[in-house]
Amino acid sequence: MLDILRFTPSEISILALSLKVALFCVVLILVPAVVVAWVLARKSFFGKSLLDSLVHLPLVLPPVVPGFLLLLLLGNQGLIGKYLHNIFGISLAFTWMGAVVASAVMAFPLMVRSARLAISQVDKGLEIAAQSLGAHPLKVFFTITLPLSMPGIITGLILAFSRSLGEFGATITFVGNIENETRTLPLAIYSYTQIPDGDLPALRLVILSMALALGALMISDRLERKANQNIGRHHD
Amino acid sequence: MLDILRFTPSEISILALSLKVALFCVVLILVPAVVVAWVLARKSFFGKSLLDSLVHLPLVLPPVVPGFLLLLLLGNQGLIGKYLHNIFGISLAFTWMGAVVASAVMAFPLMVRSARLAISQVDKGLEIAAQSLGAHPLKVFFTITLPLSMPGIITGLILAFSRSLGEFGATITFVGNIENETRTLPLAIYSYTQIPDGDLPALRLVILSMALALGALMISDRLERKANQNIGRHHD
Amino acid sequence: QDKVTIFAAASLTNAITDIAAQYEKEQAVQIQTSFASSSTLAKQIEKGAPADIFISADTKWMSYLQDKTLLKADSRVNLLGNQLVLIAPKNKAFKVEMDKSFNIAGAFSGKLCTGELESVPVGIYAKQSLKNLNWWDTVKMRIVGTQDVRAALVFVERGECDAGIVYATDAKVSNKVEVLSAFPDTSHDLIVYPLALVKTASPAATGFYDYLKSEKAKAIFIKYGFTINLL
Amino acid sequence: MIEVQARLKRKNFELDASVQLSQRVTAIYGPSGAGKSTLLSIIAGITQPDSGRIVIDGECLFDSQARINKPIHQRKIGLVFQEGRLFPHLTVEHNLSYALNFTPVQNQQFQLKQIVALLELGPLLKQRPHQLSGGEKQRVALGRALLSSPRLLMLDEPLASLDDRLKNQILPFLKLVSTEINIPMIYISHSKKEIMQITDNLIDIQHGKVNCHL
Amino acid sequence: MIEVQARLKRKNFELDASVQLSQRVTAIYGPSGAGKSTLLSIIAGITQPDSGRIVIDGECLFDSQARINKPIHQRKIGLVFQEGRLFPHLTVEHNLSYALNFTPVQNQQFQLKQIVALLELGPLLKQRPHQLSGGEKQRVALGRALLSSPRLLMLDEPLASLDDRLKNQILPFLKLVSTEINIPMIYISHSKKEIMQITDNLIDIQHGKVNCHL
Ligand SMILES: Nc1ncnc2c1ncn2[C@@H]1O[C@H](COP(=O)(O)OP(=O)(O)OP(=O)(O)O)[C@@H](O)[C@H]1O
Ligand SMILES: Nc1ncnc2c1ncn2[C@@H]1O[C@H](COP(=O)(O)OP(=O)(O)OP(=O)(O)O)[C@@H](O)[C@H]1O
Ligand code: MOO
Ligand SMILES: [Mg+2]
Ligand SMILES: [Mg+2]
Repeated sequence: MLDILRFTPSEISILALSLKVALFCVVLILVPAVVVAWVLARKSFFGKSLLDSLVHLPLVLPPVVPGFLLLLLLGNQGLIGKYLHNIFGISLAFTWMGAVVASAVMAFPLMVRSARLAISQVDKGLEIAAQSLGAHPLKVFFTITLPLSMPGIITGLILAFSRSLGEFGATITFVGNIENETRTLPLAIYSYTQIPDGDLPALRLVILSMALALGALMISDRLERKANQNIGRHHD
Repeated sequence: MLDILRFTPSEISILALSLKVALFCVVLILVPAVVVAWVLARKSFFGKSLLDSLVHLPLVLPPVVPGFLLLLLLGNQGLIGKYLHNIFGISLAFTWMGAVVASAVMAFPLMVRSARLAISQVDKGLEIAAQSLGAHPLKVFFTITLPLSMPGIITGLILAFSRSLGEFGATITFVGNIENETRTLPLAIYSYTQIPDGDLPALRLVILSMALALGALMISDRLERKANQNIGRHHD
Repeated sequence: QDKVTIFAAASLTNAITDIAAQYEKEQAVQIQTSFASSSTLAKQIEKGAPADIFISADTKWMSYLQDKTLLKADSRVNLLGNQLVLIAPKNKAFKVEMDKSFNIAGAFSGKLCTGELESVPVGIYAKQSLKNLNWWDTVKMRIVGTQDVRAALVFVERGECDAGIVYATDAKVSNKVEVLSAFPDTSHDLIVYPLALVKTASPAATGFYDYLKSEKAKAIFIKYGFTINLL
Repeated sequence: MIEVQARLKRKNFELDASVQLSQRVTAIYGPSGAGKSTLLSIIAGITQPDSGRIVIDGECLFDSQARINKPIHQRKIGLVFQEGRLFPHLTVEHNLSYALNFTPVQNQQFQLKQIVALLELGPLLKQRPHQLSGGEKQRVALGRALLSSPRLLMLDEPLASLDDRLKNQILPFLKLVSTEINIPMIYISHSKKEIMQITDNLIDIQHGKVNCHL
Repeated sequence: MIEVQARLKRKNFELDASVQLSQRVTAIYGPSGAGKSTLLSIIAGITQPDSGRIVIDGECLFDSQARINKPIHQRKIGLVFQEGRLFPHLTVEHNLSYALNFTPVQNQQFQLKQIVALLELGPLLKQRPHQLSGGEKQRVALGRALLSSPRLLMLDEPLASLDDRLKNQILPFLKLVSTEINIPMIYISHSKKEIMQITDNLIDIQHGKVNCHL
């Protein structure tokens, strides 16, 4: 029975690749997502709705579509990818970095929404108090707003991480299904679902995904609990 | 140029189907998601981590897997679906109601996380004050906790609605790709990607998806702004 | 009005849609279609999907159902055939010879796209051919697997891959790729699209099943590049 | 008759209280950080003491040995918190009438109108808490607690931000509440002068230590 | 020398202030809801008046006609808010030292140690705001504002929850701050007695109306 838990080196390397992609994904989107979240929570300007819906777009479309758009833009022959490739020698298409970008695009709206929610709940009275002490608005952001919205940012991170772990459509469309390079857990699982005897190996990978997610959840729960305590709120 | 915006009746009916599925989806998950969110935010009990990861699972796996599990459970021959079908005459497989269930499963974690975040940020001092006035904990939940976490619930709703609009993998696996029944916008877009010259019709549907999402976003932004004002917080 | 539901591999989307429309004009029957990958469809039928007719993109998934006796006895036929072709982006065509001595690795730069090699039918055929031609070892590191054959075609159309292996039907309809050569039919298993009636098929389904094998349907299949010689 | 025995240990602070109150109105007096609010919140059921026993009018609300611990909402103790704790999403009117929704009419000891007039809240009824001045907030909190028709009213510095005119207007009313309408009252204040106006029953709490039978 | 002219209209309230303060310490006095906190927040730059002009020591902070509106953090006005507004995620120590991070050492008018000793905050340094009593919070808020080395200190009922001993200890210090260290001060309180201890310069505000040159 427990044999199913003895994982092969190839399964472990798929796991490692998924983990790498998901971690780079959250690192990549963290700062931009928080900035966009802050802008959406606190500023009003012309074109805000547009920015808002642009951010949400990847969520609304079947993942193949963002994947295809990424190919058009960032493929080696793509509008932008051409220059990345020719000038900087960076190639996203068919590389794990491309997989990072694909899942980053899909996870971005989740991260933004959570952070935005948390930022909009921060008591402005505290920000004003900090300003009255002479803190520059940027200083206020880093010392007051950001720490107080930490629970929401952690929520965003875990959603983004999970989404990245599960990202399939955009990834396979943008970077294909290449062993040891772009074949993350979902792609490997999908491949197994396409063959008649693939149920068991697929199940093994599903278990690996769950374990990874469980680990991430446990870490994020601990962080969130701590963040809530830090701002004087308690879980129980 | 604007010809692209003159939509055919068949496109409109796909749109209507998608809207119907997404609306039923959010209605279906609203109450259970808020309950689960409350439990996760406020209670500690044995098995909480398990519940937590179970909720997140659909996010972490390639959508085909939850879709397949739904087929196993709720298909007409499925473990539960058998009884639904034989006793209540309800058939989820290959019906639009099944599409609702598929996207509900995928959207559930997003809704739960947002609501949970908001609930955990509600000032317990206010709940205690309400109790001291004689309010039963349930009363407190409905009159204090729930209204004060409304911004997060609205965020959850828009995430869930968007996710439902974009749901592809679980839907096609569970209920297939049947015109006028389960062929929602993402499935129709997929179908067009499978045929030569499908780019233009696919683009038209992408535009429809975007329009739908934009509409939903605008409504939710208005609701959220109002909710924030109601609890004494302002957007700008 | 009778309703007939057909589950067909996604690569047949156009052809089946056209044939269904034509049939509906002739008969008072409503044809309902569902297009997805063959594996998805087969598993759905296994779990009681209300399908009357199934067309798979490969023999495996049809056999999968047949082994479970979910098909109407003797209704399975090899409806269509296809060819495996090597393609390149329009302006990047290169010369190939379908020969073991040909240096395929040196003939193009960049990646070679086809369906995922272990699971997607076109990828499985491609791997067989590459092995048969002794090309496998030199190009295997450069192969990009995709979700389905259309995705492989897109990669080549966009110039992201300098070569691709797809079905002739796909290559035919794209004006952004050039067919360099067809793989010999002997280099891979026969490409067949089996058709069958599902065990629980309604009586009305037989009419459309027969129609799919008729000359009228044949014309449409041919129009989209399928071969019928296997019938 | 209120009987409280409680012990609680915090990092920098230790509470050891044993009080027995038989007077209508009792004032608790003591320096900042002495444990006044803590004692209140133990009686109300918000903070659970490490050990102790709380009995009001013969009804046991808490007993660490008998493992009795009535939940807050069943204790029927009206609280005016030091920090107000108005419901931010409700107007002043709805804050005031919050408890009326679930208090049977025959148990209602005050009418909304009566309280609004007394506390001069008329013009503010449609405002939300964040639109109130400090003193206005305190008045609303006081009115809200009164309208919950409690069997015991506990006030944590309820008049701290009120000017003399309002103080002089509300204090006699609070006295009235305690005598006429028969609601016993525990009153916290650091102002001896304020306290003297309302009662002579003073309990002094110092560094968490209090032992007093009145 | 502080010059404030401001008009502001709210639904139930209208402010029309014209004050000129040349004294070190000025007290603002008035009933609940009179507009004391509002006036303060206008001077601090938190609330923008409909029209008006604010000049401190010759520097124009706000002028509706000249469209001048200095942001809060450049006004260098220390505030003690009526509701405390301590940073909930920081310990008492970090709340106190918040401004020290970005105040050049030569501009720092107080040392942390000095303030901690004066306000008796030593044992609380590691605690977080939600673990403080009401009076403790007010002391921390006061210390935090002092440590920001402001050119003007504005206090909104800073001693409301403090007992007499602490009051009598802090009031002279506040006086000292204003005379020795040369920080002018605006002091809000509804307690005339409290105010008289610190200054004779009283400004009375009633229903938002104030017109006073001291
Ligand atoms: N949640 C808490 N955790 C730890 N210590 C606390 C907590 N709440 C209060 N304290 C500490 O307990 C002591 C008593 O606090 P309490 O609020 O009862 O004082 P108080 O008498 O009401 O003072 P004040 O008049 O200033 O409001 C204080 O030293 C305070 O720092
Ligand atoms: N954000 C707001 N929106 C609308 N009205 C407000 C707002 N803040 C205060 N008010 C009203 O403005 C008036 C003046 O309020 P302010 O806070 O200046 O009074 P105050 O003199 O400080 O009173 P107190 O001594 O009770 O704190 C009050 O009537 C109050 O209801
Ligand atoms: O069934 Mo497919 O679309 O040829 O992989
Ligand atoms: Mg207290
Ligand atoms: Mg005030």
